[in-house]
Amino acid sequence: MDIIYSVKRGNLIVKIYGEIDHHTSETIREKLDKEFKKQNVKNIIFDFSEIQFMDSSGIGVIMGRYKNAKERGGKIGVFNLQPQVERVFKLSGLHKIINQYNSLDEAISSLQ
Amino acid sequence: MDIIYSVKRGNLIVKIYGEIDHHTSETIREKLDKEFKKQNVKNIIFDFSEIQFMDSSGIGVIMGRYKNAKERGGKIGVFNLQPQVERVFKLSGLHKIINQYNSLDEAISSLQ
Amino acid sequence: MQYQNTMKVSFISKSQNEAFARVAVAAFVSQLDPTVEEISDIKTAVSEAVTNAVIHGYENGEGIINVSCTLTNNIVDITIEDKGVGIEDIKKAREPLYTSKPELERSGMGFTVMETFMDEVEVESIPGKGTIVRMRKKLNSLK
Amino acid sequence: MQYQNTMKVSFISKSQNEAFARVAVAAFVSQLDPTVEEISDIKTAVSEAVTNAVIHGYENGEGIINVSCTLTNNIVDITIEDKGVGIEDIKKAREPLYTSKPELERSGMGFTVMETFMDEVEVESIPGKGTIVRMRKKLNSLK
Ligand SMILES: Nc1ncnc2c1ncn2[C@@H]1O[C@H](COP(=O)(O)OP(=O)(O)O)[C@@H](O)[C@H]1O
Ligand SMILES: Nc1ncnc2c1ncn2[C@@H]1O[C@H](COP(=O)(O)OP(=O)(O)O)[C@@H](O)[C@H]1O
Repeated sequence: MDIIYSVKRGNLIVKIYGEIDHHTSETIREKLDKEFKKQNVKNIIFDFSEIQFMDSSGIGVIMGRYKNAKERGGKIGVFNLQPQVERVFKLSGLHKIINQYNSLDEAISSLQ
Repeated sequence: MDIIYSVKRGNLIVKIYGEIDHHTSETIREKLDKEFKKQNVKNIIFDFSEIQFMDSSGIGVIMGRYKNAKERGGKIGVFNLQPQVERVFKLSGLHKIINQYNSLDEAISSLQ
Repeated sequence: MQYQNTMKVSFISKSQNEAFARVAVAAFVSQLDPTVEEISDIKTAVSEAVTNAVIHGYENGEGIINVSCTLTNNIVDITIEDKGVGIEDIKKAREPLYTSKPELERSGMGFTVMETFMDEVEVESIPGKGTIVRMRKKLNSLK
Repeated sequence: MQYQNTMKVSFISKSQNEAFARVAVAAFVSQLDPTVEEISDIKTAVSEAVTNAVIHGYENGEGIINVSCTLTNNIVDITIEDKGVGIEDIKKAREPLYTSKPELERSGMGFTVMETFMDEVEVESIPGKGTIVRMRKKLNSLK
């Protein structure tokens, strides 16, 4: 599991490589919170292109980051959901509070 | 596991998709012998591009086809071995009696 | 004619083994030539049940988790068993969003995922003795 | 500090389960971040031992095969056990090219593959009772 960060116009962009389950979510959470603290950003945008698997532990991770972003008046955006992740997203109701986009550009301009 | 056959200048070209182990080798053997019987060919050329895994059951399959081809005065050629298959080939000594090529064209012209 | 096959796998309740468990079940089921979607549904459901055994059953301590999978024609039956703390109120546990561990950022959606992705989910539990989750899915991609 | 993890898997001696067994072991070992070559060596060795249990141990009939895998830091220990016919002469069985089933186009290279791809291979067998193959490989790709 690897994470690559970048910052663009007040957004922390997070690209995770690997699977999100209970085991990996502990590391993801820790690393992400450290990075979010360090950066002067409001929003977090998740690039899901390289996530082929996510279970409900991933829902917990996203909800937790949603709260952190909210404290700074920010939001969470996600893009490029693969089919299995999309299904978990739908059934969890996450799609009602987290904005879903087709590309990074769309996410950045919509979250302004 | 899928097999695709073609015939070129007296060679039966066999491309196997999948893994060669004891389980799949029984089907491979059966289908291949049927095709070899049907076709007016001497040599059998195996295209290994799509085989990521082969164990010693595969050695048995190739040795058996070597005998069949020999009865018609033919030979066996193989090309595009992937690393794991290459290692099994080497340790089995198969590379001493079976000609290995880099491409189908090379196999066809060398086996003439 | 009836096709039948069965396997059992046992492992320590380490979070590393969650990925192992779902891949092992997927590898076993793949002999029935399921669709990509069917396999990923099964992997997700197994991941949820095994994670529950690790986090809730053994409360992140050490114990043994048993997973079995039986194929009968196109029916996949899976059980996930722990000998951990058990569940007092199964009905409440199965409610969407209910979790006894919100401090661990659990979403309370594990059972909902299992129920959505499998055809049947049965939970048997004795407090102090452990929990068995039985799940069934019929594959429509018949061989 | 010592990292330790262990799993056991049991299944019916069907040839379909050869692929399952090697994928399950590979999935378990992959938590140590082995190289592609190390993983494929292990898969190949497991495939040989499980195939032997199916073909020779149970002579293509039904029986149970037990596979276990233990990780201790970067050491992988694997056992493959059957309760089949056993081996009379282990020394002869391990010779390259020796096979008792040439009519099935066996190459007699199974043990040679195991010995080449693993660091240690031990065979314990009692005729009429069964066979245990113990294999060890040290991963050089330490985490
Ligand atoms: N194997 C188990 N052992 C003990 N308790 C369990 C087990 N599985 C589930 N539970 C209980 O059921 C609740 C709901 O489970 P679930 O829907 O998977 O959500 P979550 O895992 O996010 O809490 C858990 O919070 C826990 O209290
Ligand atoms: N699990 C087993 N039970 C009984 N006999 C076995 C077992 N494994 C190996 N053997 C014997 O050892 C011989 C050599 O095995 P191997 O080197 O794997 O070659 P092959 O499987 O091609 O025959 C087999 O032909 C068989 O007689």
